[in-house]
Amino acid sequence: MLDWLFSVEALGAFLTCFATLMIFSFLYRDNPFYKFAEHVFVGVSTGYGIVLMWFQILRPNLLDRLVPPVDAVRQQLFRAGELAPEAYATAPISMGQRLAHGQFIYYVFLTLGVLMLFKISRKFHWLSRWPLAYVIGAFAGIQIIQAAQGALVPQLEATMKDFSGRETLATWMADSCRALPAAELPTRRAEQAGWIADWMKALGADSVQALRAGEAWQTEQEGRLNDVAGLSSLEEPGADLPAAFKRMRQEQARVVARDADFEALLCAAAGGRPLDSLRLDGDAAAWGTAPWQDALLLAATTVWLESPATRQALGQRFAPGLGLPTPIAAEALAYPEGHVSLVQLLKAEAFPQSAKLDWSLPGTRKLADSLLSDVNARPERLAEWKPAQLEDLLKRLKTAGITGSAAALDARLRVFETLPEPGRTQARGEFLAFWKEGVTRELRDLRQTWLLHTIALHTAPDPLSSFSREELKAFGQDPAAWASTHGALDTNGARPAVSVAKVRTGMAVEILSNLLVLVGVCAGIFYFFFSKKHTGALGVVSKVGIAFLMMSFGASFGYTVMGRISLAIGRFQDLLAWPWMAGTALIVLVVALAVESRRARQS
Amino acid sequence: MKKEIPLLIAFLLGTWMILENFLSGFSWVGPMKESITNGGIVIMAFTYVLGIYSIVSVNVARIRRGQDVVPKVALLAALALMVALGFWRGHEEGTPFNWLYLNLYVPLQATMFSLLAFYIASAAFRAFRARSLEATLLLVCAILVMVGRIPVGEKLWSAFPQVSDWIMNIPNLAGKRAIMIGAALGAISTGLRVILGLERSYLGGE
Amino acid sequence: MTPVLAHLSLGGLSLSAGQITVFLSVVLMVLLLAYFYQRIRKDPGSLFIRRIAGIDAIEEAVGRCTEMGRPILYVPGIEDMQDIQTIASMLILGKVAETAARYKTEIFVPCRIPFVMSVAEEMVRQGFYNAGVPEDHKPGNMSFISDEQFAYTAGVNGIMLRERPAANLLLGRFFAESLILSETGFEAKAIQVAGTAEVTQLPFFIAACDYTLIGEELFAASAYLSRDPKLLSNLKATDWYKMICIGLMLLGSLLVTLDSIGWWEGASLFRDFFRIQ
Amino acid sequence: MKALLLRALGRFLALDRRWIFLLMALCIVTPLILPIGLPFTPDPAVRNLHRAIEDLPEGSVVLVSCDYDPGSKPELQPFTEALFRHLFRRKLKVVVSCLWAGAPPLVNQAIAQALEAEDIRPLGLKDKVDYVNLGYKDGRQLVMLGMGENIHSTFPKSNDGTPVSQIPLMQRMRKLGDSQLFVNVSGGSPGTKEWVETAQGRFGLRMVAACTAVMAPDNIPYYEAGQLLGLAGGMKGSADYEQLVGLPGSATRGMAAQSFGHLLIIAFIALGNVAFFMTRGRKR
Repeated sequence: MLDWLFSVEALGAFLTCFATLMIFSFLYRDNPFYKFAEHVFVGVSTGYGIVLMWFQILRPNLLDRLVPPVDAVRQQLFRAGELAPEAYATAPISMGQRLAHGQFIYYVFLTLGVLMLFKISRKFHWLSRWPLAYVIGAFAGIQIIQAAQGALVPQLEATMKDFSGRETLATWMADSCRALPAAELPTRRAEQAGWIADWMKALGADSVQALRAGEAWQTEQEGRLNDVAGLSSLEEPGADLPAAFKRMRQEQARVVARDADFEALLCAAAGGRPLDSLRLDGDAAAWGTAPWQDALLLAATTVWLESPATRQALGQRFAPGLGLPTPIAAEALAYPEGHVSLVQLLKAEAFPQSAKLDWSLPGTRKLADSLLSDVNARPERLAEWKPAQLEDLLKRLKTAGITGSAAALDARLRVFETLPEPGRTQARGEFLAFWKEGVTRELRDLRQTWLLHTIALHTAPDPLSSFSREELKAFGQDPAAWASTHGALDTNGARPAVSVAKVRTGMAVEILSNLLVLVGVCAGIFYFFFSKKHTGALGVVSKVGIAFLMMSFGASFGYTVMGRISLAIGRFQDLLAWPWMAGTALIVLVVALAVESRRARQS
Repeated sequence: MKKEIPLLIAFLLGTWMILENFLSGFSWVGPMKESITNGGIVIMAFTYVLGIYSIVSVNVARIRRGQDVVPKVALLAALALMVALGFWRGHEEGTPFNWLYLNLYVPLQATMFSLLAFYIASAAFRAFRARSLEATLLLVCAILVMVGRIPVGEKLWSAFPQVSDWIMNIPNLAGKRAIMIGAALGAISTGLRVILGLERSYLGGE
Repeated sequence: MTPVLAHLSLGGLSLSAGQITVFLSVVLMVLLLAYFYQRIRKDPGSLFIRRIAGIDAIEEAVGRCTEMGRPILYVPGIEDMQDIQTIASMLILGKVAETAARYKTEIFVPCRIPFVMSVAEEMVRQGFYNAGVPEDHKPGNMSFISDEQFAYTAGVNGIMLRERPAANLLLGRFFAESLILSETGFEAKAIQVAGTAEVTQLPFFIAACDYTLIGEELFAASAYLSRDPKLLSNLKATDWYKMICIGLMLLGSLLVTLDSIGWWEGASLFRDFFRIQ
Repeated sequence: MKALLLRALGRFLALDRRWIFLLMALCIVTPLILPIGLPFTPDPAVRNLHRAIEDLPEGSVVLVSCDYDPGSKPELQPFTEALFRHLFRRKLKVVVSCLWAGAPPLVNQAIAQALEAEDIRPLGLKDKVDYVNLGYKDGRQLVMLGMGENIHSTFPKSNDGTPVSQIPLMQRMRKLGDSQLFVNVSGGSPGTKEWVETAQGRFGLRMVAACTAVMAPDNIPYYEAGQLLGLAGGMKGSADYEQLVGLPGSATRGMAAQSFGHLLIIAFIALGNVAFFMTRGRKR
């Protein structure tokens, strides 16, 4: 304790506390301690700035360019072929050589910098205008582009909204599907599929949008069903797993049946076009971006591609992403189910050892998941796997972090059944733990709300089973509190619009919001009109404009308060980190203040 | 000459900095831009010499006159100490310079900043009055946003966060966008005025 | 709704649709400035500029300082010269200094950035020169305080309390110090005019200052104060530009909607011309 | 009676502001000493930020520009700490640069802390191979432009003085556009606004940002316009992110104090207005 008290660390802690309190003392009243701290602050900060200015700006940006460091000169000489590789580390570099390698233009900048100092001179201070003009001119140019490119044009674009509501439909729909409680799925499925189809058709959303919305919908539902089954089966360590898996299989059968509907739905949504009629050439430019690649990968793995040309193009497209040679990828797609053939390829002797799947790509993860589901659906295929290949696959899955899907879990567990006994139980246990961890992670993830929902719904009548309770705790939620609020969530709009009428309302809100933003922006701009009197119609519009401006100032104010209070919290957290130190500093300061004010009163 | 050359410099550099954005396809544009920007950095660094000159002369004059001697001496001493430590032992982690930074500069700055929480409380009580419809709108929005951003708000009414999000996403967005567009236009025209030499007062008199 | 971006290629020159628009947006401003500059030079009477209360208040404030025989405090924000708001503030400072010089009123400009201090000094020098009293210019009144934000704020507060300026002009880009400065000025009973395009600080200025210039008004102020028709033509030009912007937003929304409901396929391509990427 | 009330209100309005300060201090300190857990739901914009990182393939290079200083430490340091933990855990390569002089020590502190965490230590991450701190560079937008062209010449040396040419990680990172994600932790200017306007569009960056609460409303238009893929504002944003990453830290702990602080300010606004209008009404 004593050692610590006289350590540098303790001194630092005391200094921190004392400096903090000296500044805070200003809140009581202006006093010499505050004044002292304030002046020390100005000195320290200016000194700090000067030191950094030298080390971070003048030295690297000026000195090192005029007189390059030895290493840099060696590199240049080496590149020019004037330095042999073996002499690289030892060759002497003279000052003359270094100067010769300096960049001439920096002498100009040095001169301009020095000219700036003529400011102090009475006679030659006009010379300082040259560097002044340099900086102001250059920055005015940069600022013009910045204003046009960073603010004006993008903000104009962002205000050009679609007022039919169709453009936002796809994302909006996927979002609302996400919030549907799993228990209602079986009964609501038909209804939901119905309105998706209706709206997609009626609004002519194109195939890619349909695909994206559909994908979100599909995975959400699927994952939810599977996870529900998986969760309840894992409640007790000694649970009857085969029975649990049977239940899961039943759920999956439903999902598969729905998938068939869904594909038909997508085709319908695409206006009867088969999916492979996507304009491949036209879209090629856009494929470089991740969402596109993903969407196409998904298309390839979930939908049968009829045209050979499309398969070829797609194969070429995502071969690099998958780390596969192009012909193999194209070949894989030639089969009705691309992912199944990929499994075959992985197993084939012909598959090059060097070719590796990049399991971390989102699309590939999805691929791996479906691959496992496939194995799951046809257990007999497991026999085709060699133990080494299985292990490799498992390792890859582990690194890819494929979690959450009970189908995958099932498959993994089945895979373990094929292992010889000594390692089987352990590996199985390991994987269960791994999967639990995965679910925990996902709980913290985007889908936490509905997962929490699911847990609560499916563990009734006992509101929260031991497993879900653990999960909730891991997420930092109080299980009891959560159980009481999830009901509230249900009645407060977390539930999606499931009728066409409700969708209509949702769309109307969306359109109205867009309209409000457009009106607000235009009115706000009108407020800034200078060459017209603000009377009549313009007066009204500019009044509306100022109302919008004021509301945004209010929002800013709210956030500013939040920020300032955070800072005060931070200071008190620091003080409370060393309560004794802070206490001592406080007492010292209070006594000193009292003494000071007494002396001030006496004099 | 005293004004024409600077005006020419500003015109050429300003025009170039606009045009270079659209010429990035040419390989020589990048290095040239880099040199120009580095030059700007170097020139601005030099003005710090003027700054130090200003700060030292002002404070020394005060000390001579006997005003606030203790704090002013402390200021200059702290400045000298930081500079000496920085050049003597460097500024990396573990150096005395860094230690002073962490244990003196950091808490002083953070505390100065946090005084604002208290000022806001007093301003909230004293200055924020719903004098007009506009001011009322400002206050109502501010309160809704404040309530919506805290856990207690979520507890009081679960829709508070949504209300606050709505304010942020609709009226706030529209207001901000209007200001952004207006300010961007102002910035472009002001910048052009400087580059084209319509505004030349920054070059000083005579 | 596949994005088919227009593209311009010419030798080494390669521009996306958005970049072309950015280029055109600057060209448009140049053209508008030039057109109104010409027109107003020929016919100065064709120009009307509405009264902007906040900017008028700046002149009133200077007048009040003269009456009371107390100095003006001009705070140019805490940003470096790179920021256009600082440039705008400097231009206003030139006009304010000119008026102040005419009335023989002292003006203090504390700066956070040495470079800004240098420019401020030139601006004030020019102002005094224009007013015909270059000998009254005191370079020492433009001072560097500290480049640390709150050290600077503390220094400016000191000036407000010690020198007792009758008017505080806070024009430029401000951050957290806005409230401290305007509160202190309020306590010191100075008339305060603030102006910034920094939206987060506007509520504090609005609450604690007598007048506040919002956003673009800050940029308009120097032209407005100059009363120079050639500079005022700028405001006319930006007003027209604003009309064009509003028109573009409405047109864009219309075209996107038409495309979306299938009346005019491909119309939303228009919007792609405003996409930078 | 009326006169009495009026006088009381008048005196209330002239309340010594030190009482207000004291109340504020109590509102903040009490929940810190007696912690109260208040559950909250992460903001969608923060979730999108989290998602943007989660979706990156392993081994991607993430450029983090830490542009803040101790002044906004309580708001942003929890974010930075959680961010490094998250990035390292996801096995991403991290390059850090700073446009604020005060940032490098804070960054080093956060990196060191992340490396010591029990889930990170076994990964055996190496400086300059898995992460590198390039340190501070003055010049603001000019630095951004420079980095867009060539990081190696803008940052010739890393924070500890190693020439960039000798840093293995930097061989994959020659210009801004080489990063798969750009994270800006911003405490003011230059910060998110400047990065978006100067660099995001021009160099085609996938960008997310964490900023102080004060800046959040300014940055929302960028988020809405898709220029930012995710946005975490203020201590609440940091707390949300801590939740999503599963590392409740000082931001999460501060949320109760934040709640009471807000409520107090709201109360002050309300009381101030009520008293003001009552006294004004009577005077007429």
